[in-house]
Amino acid sequence: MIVKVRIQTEDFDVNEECARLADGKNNIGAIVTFTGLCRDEEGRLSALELEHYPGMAEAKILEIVEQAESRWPLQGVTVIHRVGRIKPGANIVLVVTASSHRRAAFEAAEFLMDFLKTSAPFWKKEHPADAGLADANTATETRWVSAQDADDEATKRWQVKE
Amino acid sequence: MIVKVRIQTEDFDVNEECARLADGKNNIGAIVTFTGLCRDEEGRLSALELEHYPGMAEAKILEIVEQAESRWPLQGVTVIHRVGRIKPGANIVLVVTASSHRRAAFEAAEFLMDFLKTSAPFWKKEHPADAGLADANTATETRWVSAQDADDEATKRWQVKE
Amino acid sequence: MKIYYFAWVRERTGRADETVTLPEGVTTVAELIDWLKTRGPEFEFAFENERFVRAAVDQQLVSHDTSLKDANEVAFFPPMTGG
Amino acid sequence: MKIYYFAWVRERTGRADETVTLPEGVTTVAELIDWLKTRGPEFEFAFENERFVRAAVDQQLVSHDTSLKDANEVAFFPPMTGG
Repeated sequence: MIVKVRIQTEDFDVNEECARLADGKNNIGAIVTFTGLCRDEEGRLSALELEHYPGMAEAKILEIVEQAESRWPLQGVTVIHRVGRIKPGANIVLVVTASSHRRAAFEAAEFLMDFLKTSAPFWKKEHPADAGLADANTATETRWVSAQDADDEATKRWQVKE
Repeated sequence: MIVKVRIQTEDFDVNEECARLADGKNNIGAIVTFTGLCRDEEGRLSALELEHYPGMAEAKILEIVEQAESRWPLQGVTVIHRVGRIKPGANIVLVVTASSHRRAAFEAAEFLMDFLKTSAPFWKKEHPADAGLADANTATETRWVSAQDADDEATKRWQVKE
Repeated sequence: MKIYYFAWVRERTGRADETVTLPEGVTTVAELIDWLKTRGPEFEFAFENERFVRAAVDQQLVSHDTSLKDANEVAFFPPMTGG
Repeated sequence: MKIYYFAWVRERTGRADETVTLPEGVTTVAELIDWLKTRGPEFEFAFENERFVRAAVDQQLVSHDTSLKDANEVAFFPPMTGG
Protein backbone atom coordinates (compact mmCIF):
# COMPACT_ATOMS: atom_id res chain seq x y z
CA MET A 1 0.00 0.00 0.00
CA ILE A 2 1.17 3.54 -0.77
CA VAL A 3 1.13 5.67 2.38
CA LYS A 4 1.90 9.36 2.58
CA VAL A 5 1.65 11.33 5.82
CA ARG A 6 2.59 14.99 5.91
CA ILE A 7 2.31 17.75 8.48
CA GLN A 8 2.89 21.07 6.78
CA THR A 9 2.03 24.75 6.81
CA GLU A 10 1.43 24.84 3.03
CA ASP A 11 -1.91 24.17 1.40
CA PHE A 12 -2.56 20.97 -0.59
CA ASP A 13 -4.12 20.18 -3.96
CA VAL A 14 -6.83 17.51 -3.77
CA ASN A 15 -6.61 16.56 -7.44
CA GLU A 16 -2.83 16.18 -7.27
CA GLU A 17 -3.10 13.88 -4.26
CA CYS A 18 -5.78 11.75 -5.96
CA ALA A 19 -3.69 11.52 -9.13
CA ARG A 20 -0.61 10.53 -7.12
CA LEU A 21 -2.45 7.57 -5.57
CA ALA A 22 -3.94 6.47 -8.90
CA ASP A 23 -0.76 7.02 -10.91
CA GLY A 24 0.33 3.95 -12.87
CA LYS A 25 -2.33 1.78 -11.22
CA ASN A 26 -5.22 0.30 -13.17
CA ASN A 27 -6.95 -1.58 -10.38
CA ILE A 28 -8.19 1.31 -8.24
CA GLY A 29 -11.95 1.63 -8.56
CA ALA A 30 -12.64 4.24 -5.91
CA ILE A 31 -10.91 7.25 -4.41
CA VAL A 32 -12.53 9.07 -1.50
CA THR A 33 -11.22 12.36 -0.18
CA PHE A 34 -12.16 14.26 2.93
CA THR A 35 -11.16 17.90 3.22
CA GLY A 36 -11.65 19.65 6.56
CA LEU A 37 -11.94 23.43 6.24
CA CYS A 38 -11.75 26.32 8.67
CA ARG A 39 -15.24 27.73 9.42
CA ASP A 40 -15.69 31.31 10.58
CA GLU A 41 -18.39 30.28 13.11
CA GLU A 42 -20.87 32.91 11.94
CA GLY A 43 -18.19 35.56 11.59
CA ARG A 44 -16.88 35.02 15.11
CA LEU A 45 -13.48 33.76 13.91
CA SER A 46 -10.65 35.53 12.12
CA ALA A 47 -8.39 32.47 12.09
CA LEU A 48 -7.54 29.14 13.63
CA GLU A 49 -4.05 28.39 14.87
CA LEU A 50 -2.98 24.77 14.77
CA GLU A 51 -0.29 23.36 17.02
CA HIS A 52 1.05 19.80 16.98
CA TYR A 53 3.48 17.51 18.77
CA PRO A 54 6.21 16.92 16.18
CA GLY A 55 7.23 13.30 15.95
CA MET A 56 4.29 11.92 17.90
CA ALA A 57 1.79 13.45 15.46
CA GLU A 58 3.32 11.70 12.44
CA ALA A 59 3.74 8.42 14.36
CA LYS A 60 0.15 8.50 15.62
CA ILE A 61 -1.27 9.16 12.16
CA LEU A 62 0.77 6.26 10.73
CA GLU A 63 -0.59 4.05 13.52
CA ILE A 64 -4.19 5.02 12.61
CA VAL A 65 -3.43 4.41 8.92
CA GLU A 66 -2.10 0.93 9.77
CA GLN A 67 -5.29 0.18 11.68
CA ALA A 68 -7.34 1.23 8.65
CA GLU A 69 -5.16 -0.91 6.39
CA SER A 70 -5.79 -3.96 8.58
CA ARG A 71 -9.56 -3.43 8.42
CA TRP A 72 -10.16 -2.53 4.77
CA PRO A 73 -8.58 -3.60 1.46
CA LEU A 74 -6.82 -0.32 0.64
CA GLN A 75 -4.37 0.46 -2.12
CA GLY A 76 -3.30 3.86 -0.90
CA VAL A 77 -3.81 6.37 1.90
CA THR A 78 -2.71 10.00 2.09
CA VAL A 79 -3.09 12.18 5.17
CA ILE A 80 -2.01 15.82 5.11
CA HIS A 81 -2.57 17.94 8.21
CA ARG A 82 -1.77 21.63 8.09
CA VAL A 83 -0.43 23.55 11.10
CA GLY A 84 0.04 27.24 11.83
CA ARG A 85 -2.46 30.01 11.22
CA ILE A 86 -5.40 29.12 8.95
CA LYS A 87 -8.05 31.56 7.72
CA PRO A 88 -11.79 30.79 7.41
CA GLY A 89 -12.50 29.02 4.14
CA ALA A 90 -9.00 27.54 3.95
CA ASN A 91 -8.10 23.85 4.12
CA ILE A 92 -7.01 22.24 7.41
CA VAL A 93 -6.79 18.52 6.74
CA LEU A 94 -6.95 16.09 3.83
CA VAL A 95 -7.54 12.34 3.93
CA VAL A 96 -7.45 10.33 0.70
CA THR A 97 -8.23 6.61 0.49
CA ALA A 98 -7.95 4.44 -2.61
CA SER A 99 -9.46 0.98 -2.97
CA SER A 100 -10.92 -1.39 -5.53
CA HIS A 101 -14.26 -1.00 -3.78
CA ARG A 102 -16.16 2.13 -2.94
CA ARG A 103 -17.47 1.01 0.45
CA ALA A 104 -13.93 0.29 1.71
CA ALA A 105 -12.70 3.70 0.52
CA PHE A 106 -15.63 5.51 2.19
CA GLU A 107 -15.44 3.64 5.49
CA ALA A 108 -11.66 3.92 5.79
CA ALA A 109 -11.75 7.68 5.14
CA GLU A 110 -14.43 8.18 7.78
CA PHE A 111 -12.54 5.97 10.25
CA LEU A 112 -9.31 7.92 9.67
CA MET A 113 -11.04 11.26 10.24
CA ASP A 114 -12.78 10.10 13.41
CA PHE A 115 -9.49 8.95 14.92
CA LEU A 116 -7.49 11.94 13.68
CA LYS A 117 -9.91 14.18 15.57
CA THR A 118 -9.47 12.39 18.88
CA SER A 119 -6.14 10.55 18.83
CA ALA A 120 -3.59 12.62 16.94
CA PRO A 121 -1.78 15.31 18.95
CA PHE A 122 -3.07 18.49 17.32
CA TRP A 123 -4.70 21.45 19.03
CA LYS A 124 -6.77 24.28 17.62
CA LYS A 125 -6.85 27.81 18.97
CA GLU A 126 -9.51 30.27 17.83
CA HIS A 127 -8.59 33.86 17.05
CA PRO A 128 -11.70 36.05 17.38
CA ALA A 129 -12.77 38.27 14.50
CA ASP A 130 -12.67 41.49 16.55
CA ALA A 131 -9.37 40.99 18.38
CA GLY A 132 -7.51 43.31 16.07
CA LEU A 133 -10.17 46.01 16.17
CA ALA A 134 -10.66 46.49 19.92
CA ASP A 135 -7.91 47.74 22.20
CA ALA A 136 -5.81 45.30 24.19
CA ASN A 137 -8.00 45.44 27.30
CA THR A 138 -11.36 44.86 25.68
CA ALA A 139 -10.35 42.52 22.88
CA THR A 140 -12.08 39.17 22.97
CA GLU A 141 -9.51 36.62 24.00
CA THR A 142 -8.21 33.80 21.93
CA ARG A 143 -9.62 30.45 23.01
CA TRP A 144 -8.44 26.86 22.75
CA VAL A 145 -11.06 24.66 21.12
CA SER A 146 -12.48 22.10 23.55
CA ALA A 147 -12.63 18.42 22.69
CA GLN A 148 -16.12 17.44 21.56
CA ASP A 149 -18.02 14.56 23.13
CA ALA A 150 -19.51 13.93 19.68
CA ASP A 151 -16.02 13.23 18.35
CA ASP A 152 -15.35 10.70 21.11
CA GLU A 153 -18.70 9.08 20.34
CA ALA A 154 -17.78 8.96 16.65
CA THR A 155 -14.69 6.88 17.37
CA LYS A 156 -16.64 4.39 19.47
CA ARG A 157 -18.69 3.09 16.56
CA TRP A 158 -15.52 1.60 15.04
CA GLN A 159 -14.96 -0.70 18.01
CA VAL A 160 -14.79 -4.28 16.82
CA LYS A 161 -17.39 -6.42 18.50
CA GLU A 162 -15.79 -9.53 20.01
CA MET B 1 -27.65 24.90 -1.90
CA ILE B 2 -25.28 24.98 -4.87
CA VAL B 3 -25.99 22.08 -7.22
CA LYS B 4 -24.03 21.18 -10.33
CA VAL B 5 -24.83 18.14 -12.44
CA ARG B 6 -22.86 17.45 -15.63
CA ILE B 7 -22.70 14.60 -18.06
CA GLN B 8 -19.65 15.02 -20.25
CA THR B 9 -16.96 13.22 -22.20
CA GLU B 10 -14.16 15.39 -20.78
CA ASP B 11 -12.26 14.58 -17.60
CA PHE B 12 -12.76 16.59 -14.40
CA ASP B 13 -10.44 18.18 -11.84
CA VAL B 14 -11.27 17.19 -8.26
CA ASN B 15 -9.53 20.17 -6.69
CA GLU B 16 -11.29 22.61 -9.00
CA GLU B 17 -14.70 21.15 -8.10
CA CYS B 18 -13.93 21.30 -4.36
CA ALA B 19 -12.74 24.90 -4.67
CA ARG B 20 -15.87 25.84 -6.63
CA LEU B 21 -18.15 24.58 -3.81
CA ALA B 22 -16.07 26.28 -1.10
CA ASP B 23 -15.56 29.54 -3.01
CA GLY B 24 -16.62 32.60 -1.04
CA LYS B 25 -18.12 30.49 1.75
CA ASN B 26 -16.71 30.47 5.23
CA ASN B 27 -19.13 28.06 6.87
CA ILE B 28 -18.24 24.81 5.09
CA GLY B 29 -16.40 22.50 7.45
CA ALA B 30 -16.23 19.36 5.35
CA ILE B 31 -15.94 18.43 1.69
CA VAL B 32 -16.09 14.78 0.68
CA THR B 33 -15.33 13.62 -2.84
CA PHE B 34 -15.84 10.25 -4.43
CA THR B 35 -14.06 9.48 -7.68
CA GLY B 36 -14.96 6.27 -9.51
CA LEU B 37 -12.21 5.05 -11.81
CA CYS B 38 -12.03 2.52 -14.63
CA ARG B 39 -10.31 -0.69 -13.49
CA ASP B 40 -8.59 -2.98 -15.97
CA GLU B 41 -9.93 -6.12 -14.21
CA GLU B 42 -6.50 -7.78 -14.03
CA GLY B 43 -5.57 -6.69 -17.52
CA ARG B 44 -8.75 -8.12 -19.05
CA LEU B 45 -10.03 -4.68 -20.10
CA SER B 46 -8.77 -2.20 -22.67
CA ALA B 47 -11.58 0.30 -22.07
CA LEU B 48 -15.09 0.88 -20.81
CA GLU B 49 -17.69 2.52 -22.98
CA LEU B 50 -20.36 4.49 -21.18
CA GLU B 51 -23.77 5.16 -22.66
CA HIS B 52 -26.53 7.24 -21.09
CA TYR B 53 -30.13 8.34 -21.67
CA PRO B 54 -29.81 12.10 -22.32
CA GLY B 55 -32.37 14.13 -20.44
CA MET B 56 -33.47 11.36 -18.11
CA ALA B 57 -29.91 10.91 -16.78
CA GLU B 58 -29.61 14.57 -15.72
CA ALA B 59 -33.16 14.59 -14.29
CA LYS B 60 -32.60 11.39 -12.34
CA ILE B 61 -29.33 12.64 -10.85
CA LEU B 62 -31.04 15.90 -9.80
CA GLU B 63 -33.80 13.84 -8.18
CA ILE B 64 -31.22 11.83 -6.19
CA VAL B 65 -29.44 15.06 -5.20
CA GLU B 66 -32.76 16.49 -3.95
CA GLN B 67 -33.32 13.38 -1.86
CA ALA B 68 -29.85 13.80 -0.34
CA GLU B 69 -30.55 17.47 0.33
CA SER B 70 -33.73 16.58 2.22
CA ARG B 71 -31.87 14.08 4.42
CA TRP B 72 -28.64 15.90 5.26
CA PRO B 73 -27.71 19.55 5.89
CA LEU B 74 -25.73 20.14 2.70
CA GLN B 75 -24.29 23.36 1.33
CA GLY B 76 -23.31 22.07 -2.07
CA VAL B 77 -23.37 18.98 -4.27
CA THR B 78 -21.56 18.34 -7.54
CA VAL B 79 -22.06 15.26 -9.69
CA ILE B 80 -20.08 14.77 -12.89
CA HIS B 81 -20.55 11.57 -14.87
CA ARG B 82 -18.41 10.93 -17.90
CA VAL B 83 -19.66 9.08 -20.97
CA GLY B 84 -17.94 7.66 -24.03
CA ARG B 85 -14.79 5.54 -24.10
CA ILE B 86 -12.78 5.50 -20.86
CA LYS B 87 -9.39 3.81 -20.41
CA PRO B 88 -8.28 1.88 -17.30
CA GLY B 89 -6.97 4.25 -14.65
CA ALA B 90 -9.13 7.13 -15.92
CA ASN B 91 -11.96 8.82 -14.06
CA ILE B 92 -15.60 7.81 -14.63
CA VAL B 93 -17.64 9.66 -12.03
CA LEU B 94 -17.21 12.37 -9.41
CA VAL B 95 -19.47 13.17 -6.47
CA VAL B 96 -18.64 16.13 -4.21
CA THR B 97 -20.61 17.02 -1.08
CA ALA B 98 -20.06 20.05 1.13
CA SER B 99 -21.49 20.48 4.62
CA SER B 100 -20.77 22.10 7.97
CA HIS B 101 -20.43 18.61 9.41
CA ARG B 102 -18.26 15.76 8.28
CA ARG B 103 -20.75 12.97 8.94
CA ALA B 104 -23.36 14.62 6.72
CA ALA B 105 -20.84 15.08 3.90
CA PHE B 106 -19.69 11.44 4.12
CA GLU B 107 -23.16 9.93 4.32
CA ALA B 108 -24.59 12.06 1.52
CA ALA B 109 -21.70 11.18 -0.81
CA GLU B 110 -22.14 7.49 -0.14
CA PHE B 111 -25.91 7.75 -0.59
CA LEU B 112 -25.48 9.58 -3.91
CA MET B 113 -23.05 6.96 -5.22
CA ASP B 114 -25.26 4.04 -4.18
CA PHE B 115 -28.24 5.51 -6.02
CA LEU B 116 -26.24 6.66 -9.05
CA LYS B 117 -25.12 3.05 -9.53
CA THR B 118 -28.64 1.64 -9.55
CA SER B 119 -31.05 4.45 -10.49
CA ALA B 120 -29.40 6.69 -13.06
CA PRO B 121 -29.68 5.57 -16.70
CA PHE B 122 -26.05 4.80 -17.55
CA TRP B 123 -24.69 1.57 -19.00
CA LYS B 124 -21.14 0.27 -19.16
CA LYS B 125 -19.72 -1.89 -21.90
CA GLU B 126 -16.39 -3.64 -21.49
CA HIS B 127 -13.91 -3.69 -24.33
CA PRO B 128 -11.55 -6.65 -23.85
CA ALA B 129 -7.81 -6.08 -23.81
CA ASP B 130 -7.07 -8.46 -26.67
CA ALA B 131 -9.82 -7.39 -29.06
CA GLY B 132 -7.42 -5.26 -31.06
CA LEU B 133 -4.75 -7.93 -31.27
CA ALA B 134 -6.74 -10.90 -32.50
CA ASP B 135 -8.44 -10.92 -35.87
CA ALA B 136 -12.09 -10.05 -36.17
CA ASN B 137 -13.29 -13.65 -35.95
CA THR B 138 -11.41 -14.73 -32.84
CA ALA B 139 -11.47 -11.48 -30.86
CA THR B 140 -13.07 -11.71 -27.45
CA GLU B 141 -16.39 -9.95 -27.67
CA THR B 142 -17.31 -6.76 -25.96
CA ARG B 143 -19.66 -7.31 -23.04
CA TRP B 144 -22.27 -5.19 -21.29
CA VAL B 145 -21.63 -5.01 -17.56
CA SER B 146 -24.37 -6.74 -15.56
CA ALA B 147 -26.09 -5.03 -12.69
CA GLN B 148 -24.68 -6.18 -9.36
CA ASP B 149 -26.87 -7.54 -6.59
CA ALA B 150 -24.43 -5.91 -4.16
CA ASP B 151 -25.29 -2.51 -5.60
CA ASP B 152 -29.02 -3.13 -5.12
CA GLU B 153 -28.31 -4.21 -1.56
CA ALA B 154 -26.27 -1.03 -1.00
CA THR B 155 -29.25 1.16 -1.84
CA LYS B 156 -31.53 -0.71 0.56
CA ARG B 157 -29.65 0.41 3.66
CA TRP B 158 -30.81 3.99 2.99
CA GLN B 159 -34.46 3.08 3.31
CA VAL B 160 -36.07 5.21 5.97
CA LYS B 161 -37.62 3.10 8.70
CA GLU B 162 -41.21 4.13 9.39
CA MET C 1 -44.85 8.08 -30.05
CA LYS C 2 -41.06 8.07 -29.76
CA ILE C 3 -39.28 4.92 -28.62
CA TYR C 4 -35.65 4.84 -27.48
CA TYR C 5 -33.46 1.78 -27.02
CA PHE C 6 -30.27 1.75 -24.98
CA ALA C 7 -27.27 -0.54 -24.39
CA TRP C 8 -27.84 -4.16 -25.46
CA VAL C 9 -31.53 -3.51 -26.15
CA ARG C 10 -30.36 -0.95 -28.73
CA GLU C 11 -27.79 -3.35 -30.16
CA ARG C 12 -30.33 -6.17 -30.44
CA THR C 13 -33.09 -4.11 -32.03
CA GLY C 14 -30.51 -2.53 -34.31
CA ARG C 15 -31.80 0.98 -33.71
CA ALA C 16 -31.35 3.77 -31.16
CA ASP C 17 -34.82 5.26 -31.62
CA GLU C 18 -37.88 5.27 -33.82
CA THR C 19 -41.27 6.93 -34.06
CA VAL C 20 -44.28 4.61 -34.05
CA THR C 21 -48.04 4.93 -34.12
CA LEU C 22 -49.50 2.65 -31.50
CA PRO C 23 -51.97 0.15 -32.99
CA GLU C 24 -55.42 -0.22 -31.48
CA GLY C 25 -55.34 -2.27 -28.27
CA VAL C 26 -51.80 -1.36 -27.22
CA THR C 27 -52.36 0.58 -24.01
CA THR C 28 -49.60 -0.57 -21.61
CA VAL C 29 -45.85 -1.05 -21.69
CA ALA C 30 -46.33 -4.84 -21.66
CA GLU C 31 -48.67 -4.65 -24.64
CA LEU C 32 -46.17 -2.42 -26.45
CA ILE C 33 -43.47 -5.04 -25.90
CA ASP C 34 -45.79 -7.78 -27.19
CA TRP C 35 -46.51 -5.75 -30.30
CA LEU C 36 -42.83 -4.85 -30.90
CA LYS C 37 -41.97 -8.58 -30.75
CA THR C 38 -44.29 -9.21 -33.69
CA ARG C 39 -42.20 -6.82 -35.82
CA GLY C 40 -39.26 -9.14 -36.37
CA PRO C 41 -36.66 -11.47 -34.87
CA GLU C 42 -34.46 -8.56 -33.75
CA PHE C 43 -37.28 -7.44 -31.45
CA GLU C 44 -37.99 -10.97 -30.28
CA PHE C 45 -34.28 -11.22 -29.41
CA ALA C 46 -34.23 -7.87 -27.59
CA PHE C 47 -37.24 -8.75 -25.47
CA GLU C 48 -36.65 -12.52 -25.08
CA ASN C 49 -36.23 -12.06 -21.33
CA GLU C 50 -38.69 -9.28 -20.70
CA ARG C 51 -37.99 -9.14 -16.99
CA PHE C 52 -34.41 -7.98 -17.74
CA VAL C 53 -35.69 -5.05 -19.78
CA ARG C 54 -36.46 -1.88 -17.84
CA ALA C 55 -38.94 0.64 -19.22
CA ALA C 56 -39.24 4.40 -18.78
CA VAL C 57 -42.31 6.39 -19.82
CA ASP C 58 -41.56 10.07 -20.35
CA GLN C 59 -38.23 9.53 -18.58
CA GLN C 60 -39.77 7.96 -15.46
CA LEU C 61 -38.84 4.39 -14.66
CA VAL C 62 -42.08 2.34 -14.62
CA SER C 63 -43.32 -1.23 -14.28
CA HIS C 64 -44.48 -3.06 -17.39
CA ASP C 65 -48.16 -2.80 -16.44
CA THR C 66 -48.00 0.99 -16.70
CA SER C 67 -50.44 2.73 -19.03
CA LEU C 68 -49.18 4.51 -22.14
CA LYS C 69 -51.99 7.07 -22.01
CA ASP C 70 -50.59 10.55 -22.86
CA ALA C 71 -47.06 9.11 -23.19
CA ASN C 72 -44.76 10.97 -25.57
CA GLU C 73 -41.64 8.91 -25.08
CA VAL C 74 -40.95 5.32 -24.07
CA ALA C 75 -37.48 3.90 -23.51
CA PHE C 76 -36.24 0.32 -23.09
CA PHE C 77 -32.91 -0.59 -21.53
CA PRO C 78 -31.12 -3.09 -19.26
CA PRO C 79 -30.69 -2.52 -15.51
CA MET C 80 -28.49 0.52 -14.98
CA THR C 81 -24.78 0.09 -14.39
CA GLY C 82 -23.48 3.63 -14.03
CA GLY C 83 -21.35 5.23 -11.36
CA MET D 1 14.44 13.90 31.25
CA LYS D 2 12.84 16.13 28.64
CA ILE D 3 9.38 17.56 29.29
CA TYR D 4 7.19 19.12 26.59
CA TYR D 5 4.10 21.25 27.10
CA PHE D 6 1.51 21.91 24.39
CA ALA D 7 -1.49 24.23 23.80
CA TRP D 8 -2.89 25.79 26.99
CA VAL D 9 -0.62 23.68 29.20
CA ARG D 10 2.32 25.35 27.42
CA GLU D 11 0.75 28.79 27.76
CA ARG D 12 0.08 28.31 31.48
CA THR D 13 3.50 26.90 32.36
CA GLY D 14 5.06 29.60 30.21
CA ARG D 15 7.40 27.18 28.47
CA ALA D 16 7.35 24.79 25.52
CA ASP D 17 9.91 22.37 26.93
CA GLU D 18 12.54 21.92 29.61
CA THR D 19 15.05 19.33 30.78
CA VAL D 20 14.66 18.18 34.39
CA THR D 21 16.35 15.70 36.70
CA LEU D 22 13.66 13.73 38.48
CA PRO D 23 13.97 13.99 42.28
CA GLU D 24 14.05 10.83 44.41
CA GLY D 25 10.54 9.39 44.85
CA VAL D 26 9.09 10.64 41.54
CA THR D 27 8.41 7.40 39.65
CA THR D 28 5.04 7.92 37.91
CA VAL D 29 3.36 10.56 35.76
CA ALA D 30 1.08 11.52 38.68
CA GLU D 31 4.08 11.97 40.98
CA LEU D 32 5.79 14.08 38.31
CA ILE D 33 2.71 16.33 38.15
CA ASP D 34 2.68 16.65 41.96
CA TRP D 35 6.34 17.63 41.95
CA LEU D 36 5.90 20.10 39.03
CA LYS D 37 3.10 21.81 40.98
CA THR D 38 5.54 22.55 43.82
CA ARG D 39 7.70 24.56 41.41
CA GLY D 40 5.48 27.62 41.19
CA PRO D 41 1.98 29.05 40.65
CA GLU D 42 2.28 28.73 36.84
CA PHE D 43 2.55 24.93 37.27
CA GLU D 44 -0.24 24.87 39.85
CA PHE D 45 -2.37 26.73 37.30
CA ALA D 46 -1.44 24.40 34.42
CA PHE D 47 -2.30 21.28 36.43
CA GLU D 48 -5.19 22.64 38.52
CA ASN D 49 -7.57 20.21 36.80
CA GLU D 50 -5.29 17.24 36.33
CA ARG D 51 -7.93 15.10 34.70
CA PHE D 52 -8.04 17.52 31.75
CA VAL D 53 -4.32 17.12 31.17
CA ARG D 54 -3.26 14.24 28.93
CA ALA D 55 0.21 12.75 29.27
CA ALA D 56 2.45 11.00 26.76
CA VAL D 57 5.57 9.06 27.73
CA ASP D 58 8.01 8.66 24.86
CA GLN D 59 5.23 9.79 22.51
CA GLN D 60 2.74 7.17 23.69
CA LEU D 61 -0.46 8.41 25.31
CA VAL D 62 -0.57 6.98 28.85
CA SER D 63 -2.65 7.16 32.03
CA HIS D 64 -1.32 9.16 34.97
CA ASP D 65 -0.40 6.05 36.97
CA THR D 66 2.17 5.04 34.33
CA SER D 67 5.77 4.50 35.43
CA LEU D 68 8.50 6.85 34.26
CA LYS D 69 11.13 4.09 34.34
CA ASP D 70 13.39 4.43 31.27
CA ALA D 71 11.36 7.39 30.02
CA ASN D 72 13.29 9.89 27.87
CA GLU D 73 10.47 12.26 27.08
CA VAL D 74 7.22 13.21 28.80
CA ALA D 75 4.60 15.53 27.29
CA PHE D 76 1.57 17.24 28.81
CA PHE D 77 -1.32 18.62 26.75
CA PRO D 78 -5.11 19.07 26.63
CA PRO D 79 -7.43 16.58 24.86
CA MET D 80 -6.63 16.59 21.14
CA THR D 81 -8.69 18.74 18.79
CA GLY D 82 -7.13 18.12 15.39
CA GLY D 83 -8.66 17.14 12.09
